[in-house]
Amino acid sequence: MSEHWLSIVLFTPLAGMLILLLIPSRRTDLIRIWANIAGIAGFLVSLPLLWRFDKNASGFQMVERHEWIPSLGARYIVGIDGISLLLVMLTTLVGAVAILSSWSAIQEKVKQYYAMFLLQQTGMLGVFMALDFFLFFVFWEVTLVPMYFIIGVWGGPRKLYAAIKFFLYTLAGSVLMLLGILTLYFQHFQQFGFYTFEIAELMKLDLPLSLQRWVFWAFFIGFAIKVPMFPFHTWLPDAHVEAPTAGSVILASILLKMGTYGFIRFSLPLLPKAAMDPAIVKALVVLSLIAIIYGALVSLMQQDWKKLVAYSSVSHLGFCTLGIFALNPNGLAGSVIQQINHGISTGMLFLIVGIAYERRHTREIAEYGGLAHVMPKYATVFAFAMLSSAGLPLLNGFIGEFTILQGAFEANRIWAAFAATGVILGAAYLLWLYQRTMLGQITNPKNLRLPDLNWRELATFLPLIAWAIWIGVYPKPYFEVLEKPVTEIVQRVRPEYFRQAPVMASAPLEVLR
Amino acid sequence: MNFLELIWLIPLFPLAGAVLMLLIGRRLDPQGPSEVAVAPGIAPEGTPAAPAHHASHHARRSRALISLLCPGTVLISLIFSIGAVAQLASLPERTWQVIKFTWVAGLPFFTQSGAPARFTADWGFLLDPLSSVMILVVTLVGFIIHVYSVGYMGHEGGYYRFFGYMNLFVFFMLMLVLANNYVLMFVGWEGVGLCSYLLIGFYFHKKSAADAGKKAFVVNRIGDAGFILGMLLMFSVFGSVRFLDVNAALSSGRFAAETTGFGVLSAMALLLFLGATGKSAQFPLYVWLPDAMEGPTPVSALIHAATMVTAGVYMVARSHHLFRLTPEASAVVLAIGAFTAILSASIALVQNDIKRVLAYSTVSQLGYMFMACGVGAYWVAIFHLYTHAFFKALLFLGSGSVIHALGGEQDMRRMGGLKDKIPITYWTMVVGALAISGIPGFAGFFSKDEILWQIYSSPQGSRLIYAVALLTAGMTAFYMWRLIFMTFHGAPRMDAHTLAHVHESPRVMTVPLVALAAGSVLAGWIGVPKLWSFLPDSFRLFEHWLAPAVSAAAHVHVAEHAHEAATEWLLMAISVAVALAGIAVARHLYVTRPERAAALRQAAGPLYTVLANKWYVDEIYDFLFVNGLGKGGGSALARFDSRIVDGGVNGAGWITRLTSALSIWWDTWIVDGAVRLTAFLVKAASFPVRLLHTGSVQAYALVIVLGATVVFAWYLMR
Amino acid sequence: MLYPITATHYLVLGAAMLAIGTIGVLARRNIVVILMAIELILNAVNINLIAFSRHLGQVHGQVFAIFVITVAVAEAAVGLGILIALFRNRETVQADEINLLKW
Amino acid sequence: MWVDAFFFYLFAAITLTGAVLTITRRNAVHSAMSLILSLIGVAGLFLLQRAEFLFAVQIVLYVGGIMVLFLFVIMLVNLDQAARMRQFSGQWWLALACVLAILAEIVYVLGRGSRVFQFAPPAPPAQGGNVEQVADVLFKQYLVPFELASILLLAAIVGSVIMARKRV
Amino acid sequence: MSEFYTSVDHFALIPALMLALFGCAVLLFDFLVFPEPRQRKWLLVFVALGIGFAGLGLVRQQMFLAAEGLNEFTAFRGALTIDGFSIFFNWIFLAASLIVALVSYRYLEIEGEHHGEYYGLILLANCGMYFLAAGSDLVTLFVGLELMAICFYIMVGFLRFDKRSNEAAIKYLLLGAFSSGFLVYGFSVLYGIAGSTRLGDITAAVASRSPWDPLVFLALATTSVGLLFKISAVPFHMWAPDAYEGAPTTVTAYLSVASKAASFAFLVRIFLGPLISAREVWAPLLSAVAIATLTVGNLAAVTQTNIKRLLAYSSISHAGYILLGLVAGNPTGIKGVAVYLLVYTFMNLGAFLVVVALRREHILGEDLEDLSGLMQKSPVHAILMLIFLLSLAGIPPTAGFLAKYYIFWALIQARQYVLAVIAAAYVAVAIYYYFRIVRSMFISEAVDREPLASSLGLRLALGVTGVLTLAIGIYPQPWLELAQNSVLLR
Repeated sequence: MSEHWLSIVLFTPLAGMLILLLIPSRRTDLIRIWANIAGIAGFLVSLPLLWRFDKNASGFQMVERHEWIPSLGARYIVGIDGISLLLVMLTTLVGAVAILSSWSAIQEKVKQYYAMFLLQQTGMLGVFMALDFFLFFVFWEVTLVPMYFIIGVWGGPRKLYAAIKFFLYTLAGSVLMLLGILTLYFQHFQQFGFYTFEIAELMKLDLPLSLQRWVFWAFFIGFAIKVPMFPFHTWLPDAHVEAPTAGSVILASILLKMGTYGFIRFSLPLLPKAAMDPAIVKALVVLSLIAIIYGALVSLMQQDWKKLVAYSSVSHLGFCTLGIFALNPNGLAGSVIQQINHGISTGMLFLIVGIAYERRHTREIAEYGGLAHVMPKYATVFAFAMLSSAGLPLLNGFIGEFTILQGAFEANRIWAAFAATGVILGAAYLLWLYQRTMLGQITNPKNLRLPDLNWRELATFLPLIAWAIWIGVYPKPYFEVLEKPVTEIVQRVRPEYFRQAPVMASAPLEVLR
Repeated sequence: MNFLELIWLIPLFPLAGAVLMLLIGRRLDPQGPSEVAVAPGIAPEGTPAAPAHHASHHARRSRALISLLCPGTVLISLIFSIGAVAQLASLPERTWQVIKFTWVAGLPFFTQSGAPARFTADWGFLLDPLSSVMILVVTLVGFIIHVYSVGYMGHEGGYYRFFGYMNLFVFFMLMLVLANNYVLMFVGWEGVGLCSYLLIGFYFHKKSAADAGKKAFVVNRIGDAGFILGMLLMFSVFGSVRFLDVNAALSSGRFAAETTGFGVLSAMALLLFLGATGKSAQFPLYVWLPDAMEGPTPVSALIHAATMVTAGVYMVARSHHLFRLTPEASAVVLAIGAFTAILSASIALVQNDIKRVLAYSTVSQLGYMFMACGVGAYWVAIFHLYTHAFFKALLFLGSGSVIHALGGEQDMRRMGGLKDKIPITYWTMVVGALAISGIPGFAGFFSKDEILWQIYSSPQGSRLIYAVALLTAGMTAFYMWRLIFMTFHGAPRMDAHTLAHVHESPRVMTVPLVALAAGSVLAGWIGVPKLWSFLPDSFRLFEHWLAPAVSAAAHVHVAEHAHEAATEWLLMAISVAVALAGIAVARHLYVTRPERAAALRQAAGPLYTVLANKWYVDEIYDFLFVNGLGKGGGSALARFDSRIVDGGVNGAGWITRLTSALSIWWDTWIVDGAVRLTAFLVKAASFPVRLLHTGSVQAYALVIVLGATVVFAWYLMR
Repeated sequence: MLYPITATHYLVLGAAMLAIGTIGVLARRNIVVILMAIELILNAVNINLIAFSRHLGQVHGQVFAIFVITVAVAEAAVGLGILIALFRNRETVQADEINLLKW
Repeated sequence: MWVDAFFFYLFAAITLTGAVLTITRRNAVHSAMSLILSLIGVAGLFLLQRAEFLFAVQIVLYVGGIMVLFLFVIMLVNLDQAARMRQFSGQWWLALACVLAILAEIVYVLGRGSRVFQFAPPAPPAQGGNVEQVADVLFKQYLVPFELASILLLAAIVGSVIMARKRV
Repeated sequence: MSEFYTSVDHFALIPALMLALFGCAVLLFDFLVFPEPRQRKWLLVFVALGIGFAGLGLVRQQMFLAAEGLNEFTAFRGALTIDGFSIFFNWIFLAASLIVALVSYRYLEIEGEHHGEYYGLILLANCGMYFLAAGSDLVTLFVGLELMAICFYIMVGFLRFDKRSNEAAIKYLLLGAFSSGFLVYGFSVLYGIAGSTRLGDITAAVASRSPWDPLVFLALATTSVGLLFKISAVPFHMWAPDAYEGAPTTVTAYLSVASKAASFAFLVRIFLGPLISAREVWAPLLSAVAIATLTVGNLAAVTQTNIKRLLAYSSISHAGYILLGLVAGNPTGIKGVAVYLLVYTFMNLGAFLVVVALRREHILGEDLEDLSGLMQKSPVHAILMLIFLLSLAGIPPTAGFLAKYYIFWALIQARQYVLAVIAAAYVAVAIYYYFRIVRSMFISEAVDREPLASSLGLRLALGVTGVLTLAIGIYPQPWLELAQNSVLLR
């Protein structure tokens, strides 16, 4: 039992889905209840990971391995390190929240909806747990289809366009990524004489820079589209705007993280030479900076509430990729924390948009205004989410952004300076959004009688709020969990980094007291 | 009780109050529909909108708890602060650090010099003379203003919200001043900004209030970005941001003073100062503060006069080790301070809104404090900060009392003749005005005079700056007394109805006024000039307490020129004379010969217009960032303008908008365009391919043969 | 070159037959004639096979040719059968009039 | 040897003429007749190449069997109308050019191939009569295809019956 | 057992014999024993028996190989070669035949053309395929091909009173006969080169020549025309969409799967047998053809609205992928061809089976619109179709991913990066048109309320194809081993 814990976490949602399929479609309430049970169960079974996890151990933990396709060298290997742990926890929690939030929003094809959601959940968890590239790729693709349906079936007016755009974009990227994977796979065969997809084995490869570069770009396309990094981001606003609320939440909170996770887990350790190649780093950092500023500027302009939040994701994810390619411990750790933060904050923002949308069926910012008068709880929660997203200290966003900025600053001061403008603009568009929707007078009679948050809606926010405060006030556990994996990655990519002062690699906090 | 060990509790009391208010305050303070602000023309269906007063009368009793609780938390903080400061005084090193836990617990990195370091920040508190002054000011003035607010806000909706925010503000302000490192200080720094945003926008149904709040936040954010970068630079240079570590490193001698060049320390200092200009409303980022007067008056008093806006000064003083090593940066501080002081003073000369006058006055006084910092007289800056807190809070609260009395009127042109109707307000305000003008004996005199003297005597100062400061002092006296005269003297200019309802404020408001007035008189007496040797040294308590803390400047010895006592006396006389002159002119123009004022306005013509329009700075910003080509452009641009620029953020601006528009355009047509083009091409290519299938079997056969031909041809051409 | 007769002569003849048959398939509209043209192509193959068979001094080629003829018969039979069915429904045997299925 | 050459050219001419006429005649019956001519020419070539059995098969099966089938169908589907219409498809010129190109290419390849291949003078005929040899090879080496061919013909018969029968 | 017929020959012939025997029996019994339409279901039993016995024959071949420790054995003096390859492909053919026979019953009833000959033709076609996979003699292969082809000509035109079926049949026949003319012309040249029709002899003869030898090229070029025609590779693919569209849907399914697999088996036998030494000549040719095939197949499908035609174009593009495996030429590529065809059989059959189910009494069920709202009408069909489409598109964890995976792997191994990227790019294009179908099924509203055609056979067939499509994707190991054995020789 205990040695299969990760598998249990991984397949709980899938089991939930299979049981869900047995419930007749017309019993919608039963379906809803069951889906919520499955979602919450998914979260609860993931909780033991927290205390089973040993933050001082290096490498992967709770590893499970089984033969799967011996003739390909593909195995079922799952395991987590600090980075995966955080993302897995994010996935289970946000997944449960998203399922809860759909209670009243989804009125038709309920069964299909929840089934897709739970399937999606397993896919995402698999991505974060897989330690075998083949397995990873399978889960990676598994996430595509449910999201296609979630957008395409329950989405807004332009859902078809958005869904297929999402699907095509990400698929095109992932197929190219597959080619990159295969190249590594084959190179490993050439060097070691057997085929394997195991990450740990592939890490032993020693490839020339030129080849690494090609593989890097192949991976880049796959991951960057998912993130999405600057020139590949246009699927995101469409997908977000058209997706139903919970879909947007999952999309923003978790699905996008698959891209950044891919960079951290695969691009960096497997292709260290390419990842250190100045041209590549420069290109990626410039793209990240463009994303930060660009996403913020475009957000500033949006008339559509949801689109605004969507573009803000582009900006925030720009921070994450910047942190990754700062290629130092703080940049990486900050990036992971910021990924969690973005999951929390933007997840909340999308939930907030969804609640407004559910009540008014419009996302035009101009349609709102003065909601704080009629929906004070809602306004409070919104303010909270907004501030957390804008990086107010003592809330989660600050820790992430600040640590990333530190990493970027260490790598290159100019980068940090550019990135800091994102901080300014972030406040600008969020506050302006808040002002236009929540503050001022009620100018639209339709808004006069909007009900405030009910208990269920409030319940979707509370865990996220609590988590945001936790990260904001006491982020130490996060850094502790991340220290080992992040250090290992940096050690692998830039062995000379720690050679500056070998003492440092294990220097405890107290040294500086 | 060991108060020193418990200093971490000081901020937490107000936080508890705030959390309580924001969570359950709504229950304690049931809101009628009065809080629903609806734009004219939109009838709330069915529900009669009860006037605010009725609802709040019912609610008053249940508000008592709030009224007790919230000021109470601040009072407890005050008590703890006093206790802690008293115990601190008995410590020989006068520094007490409490570290609760590691807050930002980042990972290892290497400093500029290659030394290993860790990106960490404590949840830690530092009590030293500097922060002890600040916590006393914050808790004391904060408490007084809380009490005042009980009266002032008594009729307002959202009472619980107001006090929640106020308590939250006090929490953050205490965090700011008690933090033992820059990052934690930044928590307070941002937090007070947030509270400022919330409180400015307290009347959020007013668009102007919401706009002002947003403007404040965004403008502050510009400064914050500088602050963040400064901290990062600090990390990369020192490997730590703890004040004690940084100061120790700076005074260790490892860093040479950057007297000639512009090095990394100067960059650090200027980045931090950029943060300070944002928070303390210095040029060019001062524009938010006057707009911030949209908030309730106690807010203006507490946040935008006494405490928050002085955070920048505190931060610069906190970083005095750094600034001492960077004369160039200090010179910038001095110049910015001087320029801001005179600029805003000149604007204040002609403003008619009572709170705006005070706002510009605040900006100007902050400029003063920065001037003191610029010349290295940090304790003086803090001294002025401290005295200013009293008299400016007093003036604001007084103006609040006036506004209260007049039922919300803020325009001084519709006031006058109030001095008998609201005597307590009048007399306390007079005290405040005397203090700010620098009349000897009042608090302002001591601090302001000391600043002038320092500017004059310090090697970093100059005659020009001194002249500017002096001129500013004169202007200060003028506009402040213009305020007094226009408000309280002469014939009443308000309409009869308002006049009939003029009443003195309740006790709960006047008592704080009196308390602050007492402070405005007495506060200065702990920092009398050295010149006044007839007074015992205990009158120079402030300097003794603070000066060693902020001038223990490492190895750079700032030689103080030995000036003649006579010079000092002379300068003191000049400044007093200038202040008196200002008062006299004001009296002449607004009491004795009011018609002259109008004539002068005529005569000054353009100058007056320029001043009345605040040097057009807002307009220039608007032009640069907000309106841009909008006005000159064609109809197309005008449409664009009305759609996009209209009602926009002042700070974020037009260029931003244009870029955003371009970005969206780019997204739609270039990035997405490429994708769509591909999709289009695929589809477009689909038809020719399909058209190949004409349905004619012979055509198919021909294609086969053509294929074979090509294969053969390929072979032959090979 | 024209004399003596070698296998190449037969092969060229076969190629010519192939070409003529192909032209017939491509250019004639009448499906019956197209089927005849296909017979020509198969005869070209037979000419080849016989030439090689003779050249190699075996009879394998001849046996192969028998199979080719068999196949030709079968194809012709089925083709004509389908043609009759088509003609019943469409009243035409013109190849380019049979174009319901396209694009 | 010249007799060989004479007959080769004679039969080749017959074959080609018949072939060209087959694909150019307006009337399908004429085409069929021309095809018979061509097939007879080919049969002659078979004879020339000492393939007597095949000669017989060609005459009996092709000329006797298939052509009757063709003529029968031509009668059945009544091609009078078709004969009055345009005979060549619109792409005939393209087809012609293409096929001539391919012919040239094949001939060129054959020409080059003949040098490489070095067609030696024909090997002496094997022992025994042609029919015996054919039978021997057919039933030893090609037993499987032979049986398969029977199934093929069965399928073809069934197929034509299905196709040609009227609605039951 | 005589000189003509040895026990080895017996093993080699049994499956084909069974198919032919039962095929003839079906033809005979159709009008002799079961004249009543209701009795025709017994014909299905005969079909199943025939296929079952043929399968037993395959099992015996396998056991024989295992018992003797052989990789292959030849029979009939080299006319047949039984090896893992032939057995693997024959399993595919048998499975396809059985499934198609199962679903045809109801379909033909709806079409009103229910005749016993149909089942006979299925078995005879399968018999032809047997020789395509097992033949190692040009004549055997040629006659086998023609047997299969003629059966298909008839089956495509089986709806004699449907103009489109007639047209499809005549087009298929004319082009098929034309192309096999070229094929056999090439065979004649091969015979000329080697003086033998046995593949082994030809391989040796060709290998003794330069790869650029003109006659070898002549043989290669003309043979390729015929071979590529059968697998519907561009530019010899033109018949496919028309034939697929016009044919009865069950036949389309059969044609697209079994005929294609058999032709590929044939193609692999020729290209990796006699022509292997001319690899450097045909590899570039085939890669050009593969790219063209991918391009045309995928692009043409993008705007297609007839499902059968759309799937026809899609199957053209699949031929392109399989060809790429051959282009890569390494063991992985060959295994990829085998795996791809295995997977392709089930997924493509499955997709067509859903289209079969769409054909109802008054509804043609061939247009994209007919799939609208399928999820509401019949969730099982919709989900199965989704699985098939995902598999066709190559999305894990369906089997189609594994197939594409092998192709990419082989290309990377052969360092054909450009081909790999092009092939990858077309996956995205393919997604677009497959998801047009998905969109209709799941997102659009239904245009009619009539339930889908259903029968036990159809349900069974759908179930089997669906389960296999998923199972091969999720746990592919046994299937991969199967494919692995099939290419042991090469």
